[in-house]
Amino acid sequence: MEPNDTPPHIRLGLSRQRLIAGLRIMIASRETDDRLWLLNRQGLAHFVVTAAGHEATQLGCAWAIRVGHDYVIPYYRDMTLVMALGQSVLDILLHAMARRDDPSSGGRQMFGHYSSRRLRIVSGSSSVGSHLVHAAGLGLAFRARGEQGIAVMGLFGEGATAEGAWHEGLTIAGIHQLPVVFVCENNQYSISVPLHREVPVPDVAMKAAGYGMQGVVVDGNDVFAVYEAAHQAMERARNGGGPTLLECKTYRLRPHSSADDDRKYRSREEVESWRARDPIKRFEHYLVEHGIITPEEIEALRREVRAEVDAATDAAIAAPWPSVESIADHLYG
Amino acid sequence: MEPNDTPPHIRLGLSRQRLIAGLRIMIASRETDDRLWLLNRQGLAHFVVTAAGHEATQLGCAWAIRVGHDYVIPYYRDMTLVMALGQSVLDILLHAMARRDDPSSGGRQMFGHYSSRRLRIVSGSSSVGSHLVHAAGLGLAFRARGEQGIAVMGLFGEGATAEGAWHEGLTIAGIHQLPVVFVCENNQYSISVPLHREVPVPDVAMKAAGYGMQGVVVDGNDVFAVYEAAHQAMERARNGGGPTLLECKTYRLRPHSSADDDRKYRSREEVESWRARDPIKRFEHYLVEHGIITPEEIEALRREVRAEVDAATDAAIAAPWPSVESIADHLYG
Amino acid sequence: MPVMTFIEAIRSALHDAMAADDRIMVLGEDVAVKGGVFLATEGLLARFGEHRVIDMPIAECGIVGAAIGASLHGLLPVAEIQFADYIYPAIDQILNEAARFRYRSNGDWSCPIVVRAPCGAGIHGALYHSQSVERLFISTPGIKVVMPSTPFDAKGLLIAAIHDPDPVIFFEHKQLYRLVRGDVPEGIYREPIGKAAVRRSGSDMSVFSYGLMVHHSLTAAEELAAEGIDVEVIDLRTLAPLDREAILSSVKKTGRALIVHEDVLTGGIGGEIAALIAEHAFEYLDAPVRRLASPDLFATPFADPLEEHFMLNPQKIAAAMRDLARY
Amino acid sequence: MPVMTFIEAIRSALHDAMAADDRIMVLGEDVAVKGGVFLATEGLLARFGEHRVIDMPIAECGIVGAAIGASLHGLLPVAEIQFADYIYPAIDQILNEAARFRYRSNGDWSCPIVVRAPCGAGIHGALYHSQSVERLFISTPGIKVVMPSTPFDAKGLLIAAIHDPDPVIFFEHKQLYRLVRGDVPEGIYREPIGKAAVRRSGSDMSVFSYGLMVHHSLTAAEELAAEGIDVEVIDLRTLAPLDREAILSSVKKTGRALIVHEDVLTGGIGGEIAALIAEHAFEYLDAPVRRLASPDLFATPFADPLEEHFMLNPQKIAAAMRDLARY
Ligand SMILES: Cc1ncc(C[n+]2csc(CCOP(=O)(O)OP(=O)(O)O)c2C)c(N)n1
Ligand SMILES: Cc1ncc(C[n+]2csc(CCOP(=O)(O)OP(=O)(O)O)c2C)c(N)n1
Ligand SMILES: [Mg+2]
Ligand SMILES: [Mg+2]
Repeated sequence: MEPNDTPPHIRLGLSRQRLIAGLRIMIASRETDDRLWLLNRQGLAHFVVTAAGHEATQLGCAWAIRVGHDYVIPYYRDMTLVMALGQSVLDILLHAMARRDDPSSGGRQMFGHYSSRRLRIVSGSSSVGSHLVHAAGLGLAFRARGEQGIAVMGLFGEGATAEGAWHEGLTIAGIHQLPVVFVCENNQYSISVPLHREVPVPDVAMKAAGYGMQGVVVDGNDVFAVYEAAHQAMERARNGGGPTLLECKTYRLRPHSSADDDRKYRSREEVESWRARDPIKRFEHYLVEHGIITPEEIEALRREVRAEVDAATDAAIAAPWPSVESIADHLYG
Repeated sequence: MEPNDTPPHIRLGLSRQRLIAGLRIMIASRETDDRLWLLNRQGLAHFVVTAAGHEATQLGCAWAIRVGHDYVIPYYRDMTLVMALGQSVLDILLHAMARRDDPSSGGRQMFGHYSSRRLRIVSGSSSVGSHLVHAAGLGLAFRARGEQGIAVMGLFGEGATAEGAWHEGLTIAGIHQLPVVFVCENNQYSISVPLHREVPVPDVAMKAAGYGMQGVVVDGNDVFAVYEAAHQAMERARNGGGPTLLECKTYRLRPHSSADDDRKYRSREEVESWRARDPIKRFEHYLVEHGIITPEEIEALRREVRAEVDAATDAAIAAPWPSVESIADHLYG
Repeated sequence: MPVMTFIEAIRSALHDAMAADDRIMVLGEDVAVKGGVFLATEGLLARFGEHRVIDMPIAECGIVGAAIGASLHGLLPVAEIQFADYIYPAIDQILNEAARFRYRSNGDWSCPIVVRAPCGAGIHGALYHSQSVERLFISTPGIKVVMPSTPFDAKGLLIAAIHDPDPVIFFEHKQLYRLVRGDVPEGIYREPIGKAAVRRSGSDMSVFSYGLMVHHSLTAAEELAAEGIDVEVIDLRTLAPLDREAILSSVKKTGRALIVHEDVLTGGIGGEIAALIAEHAFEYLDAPVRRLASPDLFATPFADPLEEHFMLNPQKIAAAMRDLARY
Repeated sequence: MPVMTFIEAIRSALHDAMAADDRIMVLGEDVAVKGGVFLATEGLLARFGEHRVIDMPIAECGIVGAAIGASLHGLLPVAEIQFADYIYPAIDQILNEAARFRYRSNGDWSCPIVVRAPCGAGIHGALYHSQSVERLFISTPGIKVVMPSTPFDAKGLLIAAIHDPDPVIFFEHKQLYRLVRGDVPEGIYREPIGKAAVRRSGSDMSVFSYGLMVHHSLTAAEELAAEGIDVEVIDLRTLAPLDREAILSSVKKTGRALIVHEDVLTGGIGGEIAALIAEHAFEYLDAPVRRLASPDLFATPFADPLEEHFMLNPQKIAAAMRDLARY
């Protein structure tokens, strides 16, 4: 560890270019999120599940992934993550509007089900917790093939940790000390159910003790803290050091999805208090403070992203639907 | 806690009568176990799953139960336990030989599936780990009815702790701090699979940390240690203090079941080393040493039990089968 | 009599039943504070308290398993699975546990639970929020499967299910929730489990259906009536045990049978019904038994044109009716 | 050609396939050190090592889920569920995950796994060691279901299943393991998935069966032959997708159909087959389509007389054949 007064981006070796690219992803994610809610109200996107508030967690995790080399098993909230891994705003909008060229599912899956074999982003269902067993299986596969240096990152909400499937994934990874980093995006609610009714312990990371793996808690709104912990965990995994359960504490700034009304279960004060801790504002502030970017440059970036989102929106709306003739394609190989 | 030199039975307030009754149960269980293997070889009992080696764990647990008041959710290895709760040798043999008057299932379930509504022994399937969710549900039921002072004891092998259902049962019990004592009879193998391939941690009790409950490890071959821990846990549960995960370390002295050959996966030295720690011998030794019983009295007890087992064997063999007309009874209420 | 939507009828059943019998409890994901993602359980928490209306962690096996456990102590739990698509992790508890408690204990224990699960497509739910899964539950003895099509039945059958001595899986088609309205009595009443209902009496063919498809079949039958073909529409209501009597007597009268369901064709309940008819009404048949179902996919894709293509509708049903009438 | 028992054929398939292709791995409870509770995987650990032959914790969802995960990286995992009775906790992974990977990713990913599961009654397994559960797996598109009846097929179909691009559920009737013997080639060969086999050609009626019941049906058919009734016995071998062609062409020839399976009657695969016949061979039928299955219980009770009463056998099958012939 280096002394505390070294700014984290220097300590972590994050270049100016990488930081600004990261900020751009965060902004693009939030702007796309905004646009999706609008499209939803317009009847053009039937379903939105928000990433707003989770951007630092997801960007920090994405930075720790070797794209196309490590496997990533995301969940429905990981829009920032997959954008950082290489899905474009247009890809996201094609997915949300279920167009033929949606790279994740060709218009078959509901929004939020990211997939790309090329990027090694594994296709998921909507069933929370059911995907971590796949992460363990990948780890067994590397071992069977004698391949070293690849890690798997599996992500999920804290609510998912109650599922039996989640437990079995961690159990197998723990027994075999597989190269898997389990990332919990703990936003303190599973839809409406608050933490103390979904998880029996104050920190999800406390569960690690039962699986023979390290548990780590970080501030999920601090992109550097997340990156540092995720990077260490991924490196440990790649080097045969076994699995980690990494808990990123954060908050979603919007309702669970376009089908949810969060006023029933969260006070406006609580939501506002977290808005004040918006991870994008925080990252911008840091970058400005450390002279990496100016407020004007950020504004320019935001304008640029907005133009990209506008163009992508038009392109996605104009994009073709999948053909009805294709409805049964790919049921069997 | 009282000073260490007080003999445990005194410290724990176990009367001579209770101790001798307990010894009788242990002996009856082992003698019945012996008999079952014999009946199996004779083709009279199609299936045996042994309790040999687990007697101290199960008797210690049984002592902590208020029979007919607390609920007990056993697993297939709990013959000593259910005998201590009130099932007779004949009951066990009727069950093993699938006779009409088998109190557990009327001849429907394989041996080892104990049940009695009167004794609040809950019927189980053979699926390991699937029953702990029922324990949690009972806890919720007491709360819904405003009933206090009842506890549930759910028992299982350490292998079962890998199952998703097990995790969900403990999760619910932990979240709601339900009056359930989860007892793990850790005999270090799930059939042939050794501990380090079935459980990711050295002590099953370490898993408690992830469920917001206390984890306790005891020597499962020490009936006093088991009773003390089980009693405390049950009392805590009855008094609103929440659930416990109690791990009793023990060993089965025979193959998993009559269908198993344990020579493939356990060295004879290992088995012998545990035979030397036979919990019944150990209990007998203690009782003799503390002047509670004499070796001669033990021999007399054993003869008495053998006579009971002989008589029960004859009675069970002569007992009627269930009628084929009854085959579809009780499918629906 | 008040007019209610389907979802209001469900809510009314829960309110009235819980008020009348304090053994009833409700448990599931988001059922308490939020009142359920479809608001089926709205108001229950305020009225009956957090010990009888319980927000559960995301653990379907745990939810059903806890319901089973509570029922062993004499309670009448109503578990909600948020979407039928997520019932799979609870299948072990439903088919291997709840269904068998009474049988395996030779009558000593029983499991009077209800598992409610919203199902069905047509609301842009795609592969994991629009499945029909009833086929997986009709073949294991010991449980009952109910799927109402009207608000009246929704309430009456749900109350009957709660008081039924056996585990009941209660499927609610999500598209019905706000689509259909009807008279629903206040207070407690029960519709019989195991009995089909004749929704339209006719002489030329029998259509067997349930849930949303009953409504589409009725619309189609009206269309056919205008063409001079008189279709009988039977609402099965209970899928296990099937009302064999009603099925066979209808087909013996009409000589033609069409089974319509949203669940997959291959291995769907239509096969069982067709087999019953083929075996027990063979000599009465004037035409092959026909089945009309969604395409053999596991659920609808998300894209609008694909979803539309996937869904059965009155036109497709009318076409199948015409085809059968012409045979 | 060596003569093998059924279980030897399974073992031979695993040995030969693993030797020929190092992408194949085996995982399950007790499969490595012990070699499986039925010894199906005996010798694999010593030969292929602990990274390809893995003793798993008791976690069926995890076992199948790990197989899925491994397949995503290009491996060909063969997961064992120790008894079909314990497959329920894995149903979510099988039906909701494995079956859908290819479809939901529009062809990008796939899941070429095999799930082996010993099933069936008659070996004193009672309610939880003797279930037939194939009915639960035939109705979800995207997976295939195979159930061989001979050692030759056991090996050839298992190898085909391992190399099949889709997830295959492979049921093995426990009673067959040591009951039947037959010629089994050494080395690699594949029997086609999706194709039924005519085990006995006949003109008076078609019997459709699979697994253990094929043998009982053949015995019964010989009995009937002595009475002058010529029975065709079709071994379905693959239950999903069904060989519709073989089913329909046989029944068109004989005009009579009897379906025999050990799985439950109501909701069993017999319904699907009967429905296919009733719809697509209606005009060829000289008699109602009949189904013969175990009683509608979820499995056999333990007591000997009840187990005997539960099991189908050649006598019961012969009686059903006679009955149908007489119609
Ligand atoms: C198996 C399963 N059960 C229920 C649901 C319905 N559901 C969708 S999201 C959600 C809450 C998930 O909460 P959490 O895991 O904390 O993730 P978050 O949405 O908060 O990021 C629920 C219950 C589901 N998708 N899958
Ligand atoms: C769900 C399920 N999977 C597999 C089995 C098969 N099986 C029976 S006992 C057993 C081992 C259980 O080990 P453990 O839980 O440690 O209990 P022990 O037998 O050692 O007392 C297994 C795998 C089962 N009964 N249930
Ligand atoms: Mg959350
Ligand atoms: Mg054990």
